[in-house]
Amino acid sequence: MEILVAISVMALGALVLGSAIGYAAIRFKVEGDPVVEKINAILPQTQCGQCSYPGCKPYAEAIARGEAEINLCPPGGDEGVHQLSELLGREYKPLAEESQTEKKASVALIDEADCIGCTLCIQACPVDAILGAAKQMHTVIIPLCTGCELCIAPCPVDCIAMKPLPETPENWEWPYPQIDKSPDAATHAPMPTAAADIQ
Amino acid sequence: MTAYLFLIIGAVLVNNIVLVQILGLCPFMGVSKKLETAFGMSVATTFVLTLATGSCFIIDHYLLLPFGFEYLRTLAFIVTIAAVVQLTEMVIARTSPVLQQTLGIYLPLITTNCAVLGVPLINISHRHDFVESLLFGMASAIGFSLVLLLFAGIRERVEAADVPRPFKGSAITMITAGLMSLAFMGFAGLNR
Amino acid sequence: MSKKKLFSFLGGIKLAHRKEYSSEKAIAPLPMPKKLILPLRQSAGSLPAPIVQVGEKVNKGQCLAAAEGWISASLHAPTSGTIRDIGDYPIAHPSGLVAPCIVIEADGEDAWGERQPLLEHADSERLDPETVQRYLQSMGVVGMGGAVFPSHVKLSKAPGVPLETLIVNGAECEPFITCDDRLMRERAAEIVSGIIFLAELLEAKESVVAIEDNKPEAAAAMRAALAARLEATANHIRVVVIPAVYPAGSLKQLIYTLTGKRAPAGVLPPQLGVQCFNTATVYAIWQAVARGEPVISRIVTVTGNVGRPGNLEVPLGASVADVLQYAEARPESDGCLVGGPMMGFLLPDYDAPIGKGANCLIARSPQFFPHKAPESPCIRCTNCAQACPQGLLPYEMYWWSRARDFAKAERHNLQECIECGCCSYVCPSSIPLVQYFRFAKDALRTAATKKEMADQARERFEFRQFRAEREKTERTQKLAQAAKQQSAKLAAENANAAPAEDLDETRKQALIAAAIERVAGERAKVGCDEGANATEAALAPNHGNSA
Amino acid sequence: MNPFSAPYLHRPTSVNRSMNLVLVALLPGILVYLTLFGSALIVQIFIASVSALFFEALLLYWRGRPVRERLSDHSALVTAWLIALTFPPLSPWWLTVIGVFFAIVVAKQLYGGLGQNPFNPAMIAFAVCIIAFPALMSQWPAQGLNLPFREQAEIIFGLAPRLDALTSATPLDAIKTALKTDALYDNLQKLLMNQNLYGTFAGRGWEWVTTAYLCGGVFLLIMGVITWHVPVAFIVSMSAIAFICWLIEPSRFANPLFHLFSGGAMLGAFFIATDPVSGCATPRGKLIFGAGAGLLAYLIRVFGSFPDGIAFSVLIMNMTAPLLDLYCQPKVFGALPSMPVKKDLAAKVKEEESP
Repeated sequence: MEILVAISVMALGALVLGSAIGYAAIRFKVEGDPVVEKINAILPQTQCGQCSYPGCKPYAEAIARGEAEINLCPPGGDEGVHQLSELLGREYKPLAEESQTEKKASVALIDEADCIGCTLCIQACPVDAILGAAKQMHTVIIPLCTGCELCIAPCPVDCIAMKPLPETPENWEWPYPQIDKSPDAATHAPMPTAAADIQ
Repeated sequence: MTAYLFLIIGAVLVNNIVLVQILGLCPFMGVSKKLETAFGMSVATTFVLTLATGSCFIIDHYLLLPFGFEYLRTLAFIVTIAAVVQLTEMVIARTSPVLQQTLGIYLPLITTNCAVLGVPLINISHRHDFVESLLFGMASAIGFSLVLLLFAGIRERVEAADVPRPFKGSAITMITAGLMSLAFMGFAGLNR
Repeated sequence: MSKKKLFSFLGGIKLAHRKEYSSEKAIAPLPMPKKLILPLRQSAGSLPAPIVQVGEKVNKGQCLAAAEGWISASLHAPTSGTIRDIGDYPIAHPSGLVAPCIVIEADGEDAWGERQPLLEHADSERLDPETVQRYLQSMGVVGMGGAVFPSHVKLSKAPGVPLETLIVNGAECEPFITCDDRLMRERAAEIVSGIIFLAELLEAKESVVAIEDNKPEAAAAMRAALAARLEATANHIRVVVIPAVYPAGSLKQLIYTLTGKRAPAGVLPPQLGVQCFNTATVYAIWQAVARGEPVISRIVTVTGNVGRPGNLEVPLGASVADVLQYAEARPESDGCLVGGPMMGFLLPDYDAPIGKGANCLIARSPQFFPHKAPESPCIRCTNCAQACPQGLLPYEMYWWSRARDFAKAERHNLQECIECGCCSYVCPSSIPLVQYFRFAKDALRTAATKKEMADQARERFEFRQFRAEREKTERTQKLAQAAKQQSAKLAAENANAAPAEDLDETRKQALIAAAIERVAGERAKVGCDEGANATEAALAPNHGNSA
Repeated sequence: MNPFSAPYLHRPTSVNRSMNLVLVALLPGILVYLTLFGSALIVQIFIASVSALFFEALLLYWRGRPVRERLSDHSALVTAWLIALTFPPLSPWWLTVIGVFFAIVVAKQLYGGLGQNPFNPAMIAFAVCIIAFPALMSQWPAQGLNLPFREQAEIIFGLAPRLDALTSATPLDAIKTALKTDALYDNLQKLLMNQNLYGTFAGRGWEWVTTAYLCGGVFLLIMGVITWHVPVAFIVSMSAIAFICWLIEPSRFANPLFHLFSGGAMLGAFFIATDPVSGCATPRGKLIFGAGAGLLAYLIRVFGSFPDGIAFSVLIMNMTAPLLDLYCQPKVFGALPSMPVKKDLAAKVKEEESP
C-alpha cells in the first residue's frame, strides 16, 4: 500500500514538474539559431565545398546541428579549428586526414590566350569573381577571388591555373623570434667597402 | 546574526564546496578553460543551487517528512533538481543564446552536478531551517563561483605556460586544483 | 619670450646619446652614383603610378610617378639621365623582399628641368591651403623623420578646431642620429622660413621648435635664425629645449611634453589643436614652395663602425652600399642598421636604395653593439612596464604573444604599442619584446584582412544565391503568366457565353492577377537595384586596395 | 634569413643580478638567526640549496632545457633559502628535501620553470609539510640554543635522538593556544602582560630576526629589485586589523607591533609576497595583493588552525593574482575616460581623411 502511495506521490510530482516544463517550452520558445551566424563568421567563405557541404553556410548549419566535425575546413586552417572549438566548447581536433596540408593563399589565373569564352567557369565561381561573356575572353578579378579552385574542373581547355599570392613588403609578417639563438648569431653579407668595389 | 555570518564564511571559504568538500568537480574542471564561460557557469550554478536548496527544502519539509517518505529523499531531490535545471536552460536559451552555446553540455550537466544534490542533503543532515538552507545554498554557490573564476584565471595563464608535454592539459589542471585545495586549507578553523 | 611649463611623460629611458661621432661633421653631398634605384613606395598610403617609359630621358626634378589618391605622393628624378628599367628590386626593408622600382642611369650632367616655385606666382595674396596641399603632393613631400606620411595630408585641419600649437620636431631622440641636428645648425634660415610659411598657412596661434637638451648648438642656431625674422615674433614661434629622455621625439610623447595634451588612440593631433612636422620635413616643404625643388635627396647620418662618419646629402635611390663605401665602412662590421638603433632595422641587402625615410645608417660592430644574451624566461619584474611610455604592460603582451594567443594580447592593448623599444632595452631576461609585438600585430593584421575578404566573399556568395533564387522565381512566374494568359483567353472566350453572375468573379480574378504581376515586377526591379548597389559596394574597397 | 627586430641596444642587466641581490638581502636575517637560535640553520640552508639545485637540474635535463644557463639564474637558491628559513632549524633532513621537492618539481618545473609558476614554490613547500607533518613543523628551538654544531647536525640527520626539551612554543603559538583553550585564559593575560618574558615586542629573540629581515627588505627596495607597493600594503593592512582587534579587547589580542615582528611577517612582506612571478605585477594589483596577504595572515595566525598564516595567505592571494592583474591594468597613455567620444572623434577623422 505504502509503495503505491509513494509511487503516486512521485508520479504526481513528476506530472506537476513536467507540465511546468511543458509550459516553459512554449513560453520561452527560441526561433532560429543565432549560433549559425557566429560559426559562419569564423569560416573563411571560400565556398569551396571541401568540407563536403555546398558552401560555408550549410557547413555552419551542420556544425550547429552537431552533425559535422569542426575540423573539415582546410582553407580555415588550424586557426579556424581553434576558433570553432573556442566558440562551441568542443574539443580541438587537428584538421581532418584528407585535408591535412594547408595550402598557401592563391588565386586563379586564366590563360587568356587559350580561353574560348565558354562561361563555364563563370557559372562555377561562387563569388562572381570572373568577368566575361559568351565567346568573349574571361578574366579573374583577383581581389575578389577566394582561391576555391571550383573553376578549374569545369574549364574544357584547362586554361585556369592557381597562382600563389606573392609575398611583398606590404603583406610580409615579422617572424616569431628565435628563442634559443642569440640574434647576434645571424649571418651577414660582407660589408661593401671601397676595396670590394675595385674587384 | 553572527551565526549566519559564520554559516556563510564556513560555506564560502572554510568548507568550500569544491576545494574542501571536493564536490562539483565536473564543471570545475570542464568549464574553467575560459573566464567568460566560467562566469556564465558561475551565474547559472548560483541560480540553480539557490533555487534547488529552496525547492528541496520545501519538498522535504512539506511533502516527504509529513508523509514519512524520507526514504524517497534522493529520488525526489533529483527529480526536483532536474526540473529546475530544465527551466533554467530554457530561460537562458531564450535570453542569451551565446551563453547557452558556450555552456554547451555543461548546463544540463548541472543536473548531475553532485554539488547541487549534495548541498540540499548537507542541509538536511545539518538540520538547517529554511533561511539557513537558502543561505547555505547560496553561500556554497558563491564559494563555487569564487573558486571557479579564480581557477579559470589561473588556467588561462597556465595554458600559455611552457608546461612539460606529459603534463599539458588535464594533468596540470589537476595539480593546480590540488594546490588550490592546499591553499584553501589555510582557512581551516576560521569559522569557530 | 614666456617660459611655459613642460610635462614629463610616463616611463621612457635615458640612453647614451653617442651623437659625438658625427655631430661635428658638416653636411657634405654624396657624389652622384651612376645608377639610382627608386622604389615607388616612398610614402605611406597608395603607390604612385609611373608616368615614364623605359628608355626615356629625364631631367633632374622631373616627375617619374604621379600620386594616386589622396594619401600618396609623387616621385621625382634625383638627377638627369635615362630610365633603364621599371621592375622589382630589393628595397630597404627588414624582409629583404623586392618591390616595384624605377631605375635611372645618371648621365652625369645633373641638369635641372623646369622649376615652378609656388611662392613666385602667389607672393602677394594669401595662399589657399588646398593649392598648397596639391602642390606639395605633386612635389613628393613626405614626413622625413622616418614615418614617410604624406605631408600635404597633415595640412588639413580638423573642422572647428583652431590650431593652437604647431610643433616642429627637432628632438631627434634616438642615439647616433645627427642629421636633423646638422640641418638645424647649417640651414636654420630655411627651416625658419618654412615654419613661418606653415604657421601663416595653418593660422597657428603659436609654434614650438622642440630640441633635446643634448643639442645646444642647434637650439642656438635656431634661436638666432628666429631672432633675425620679424615674422617669427609676430607668429609666436619659439624654441623649446626638452629633456633628453627617449622617446621624447615620439609624436604622442612630444605633444604631451609640450602641451600636456594626451592623444588617445585613433585621434589625430589636429583634433587636439596640435600639428607636428619634422624639421627636415619643414625644410623640404620650404625647398618645394620657395625654390620649386621636389624631394630628391635627404640628409643621412652615416656612423658606427665607419672610417669617415658624417652627415651626407644623399640623392634618393643611391644604394646603401654607395653610402657605406663613401664613409669607408670597416670590413669587420657585422651588418648595417637603417634608422636608429632603437627603432630602425637591420638591412638584409646592401644594394637596397636610400629612401625618403632613411635618416641614418649605422655600421654594426660589437664595439658599438655589445652582444646580447639569448632570451631567458620572463620573471615579470615589471621593468618593462615602468619603462613603457605608453603605460602598457609589455610582460603581459609578451606572455600572450609568445603563446600566440593574440586576442588576449589585444586585451592588454597590444595595438597601442608604438614599438619604441624601451621595454626590450631594459629587459633583464634579454627578451626581444618588440619583435614579439610586431609578430603579434602582423598576425592580427593578416587575420583582419582575411576576415574582411571572407566577409566580402560571403556577401557576394549570398547575393549570387539570391540572384539564382530570383532567376528561378522569375522563370516560374513567366511560365505561370503564360499559363494564365492562356486561361484568360479561354475565360474570355467563355465569358460571352457565361451567365452574368460569373462575370464579377472573372473580373476580380483578373484584377488580382494584374496586382500580383505588378508587385512581382516591382520586387524584381528593387532586387536588381540592390544587387547593383551590392556589387558597387563590393568593388569599391578593392579599388582602394589595388590602386 | 630570419630577421630580428629593433632595438639593437640593451641595458646590461640580468635576472641573475636580482636573484643575487635577494640572496644578499637575506644575509642579515640569517646572521641574526644563527647567533640567536644556533648554527643548525647553516645545515638546513645547505641541504635545501643542494637538493634544490639537484631537482632543478634533473628536471631541466629531463625537459631538454639548457641546464647550466637556467641554474645560473639562482632562482632555485632563493626558493631553497626561503624554505630553510621558514622550516624549523632542527627539522630532519628528509623533511626539508620533501619540501624542496614540492617547491621545485611540483610548484615550479611542472608549470614550465622560472616565471611560469602560479604559486609561490617556497610557500607550497611550507604548506605541504605543515599539513603532512604538523608536529615536526612546529618544533621551534628556544632562544640561545647552546648545543654544539655537531650535535645539531646529528639531530638533523637522525643520528641523535630529538629532544623535546630543546623546543619551545613560539610566542605566536603560545598566545594562540591560550586563546583557543579557555582553561589557559588567565595564562594568556599573563603572557600578554609579561613583556619581559617576551622581550620588547615579539619576544624570545624573534624580533631581532624580523628586524634584520626588515633591513634586508629595505635594501631590496633601495636597489629597485622590489617596489614599495606590496610591503607597505602588507604592513599597513596587518597592523590595521591587529590594531582594531587590540583596541576592542586588549586582554585577548596582542598589539600590532607584536604581530609585525613575530613569525614570518617581515619575511613575508618583503621576500615572499613580493615574488613577481606568482604575485601581482600591476601597481594597483600589488596593493590589493599585499593588503589581502597581510589581512589573511593575521586572521589565520590568530583565529585559524596554523601557527603562522604567511604561507597560506600568500598562496590564497596567489590564486587571485591573475584576475587582480587583469582588472587592475593601468590606464593606457592618452586613453580617454569615455570611449564613445573617442570613437566619435576617430570617425570624424576618417571622414576628413578621404575627400
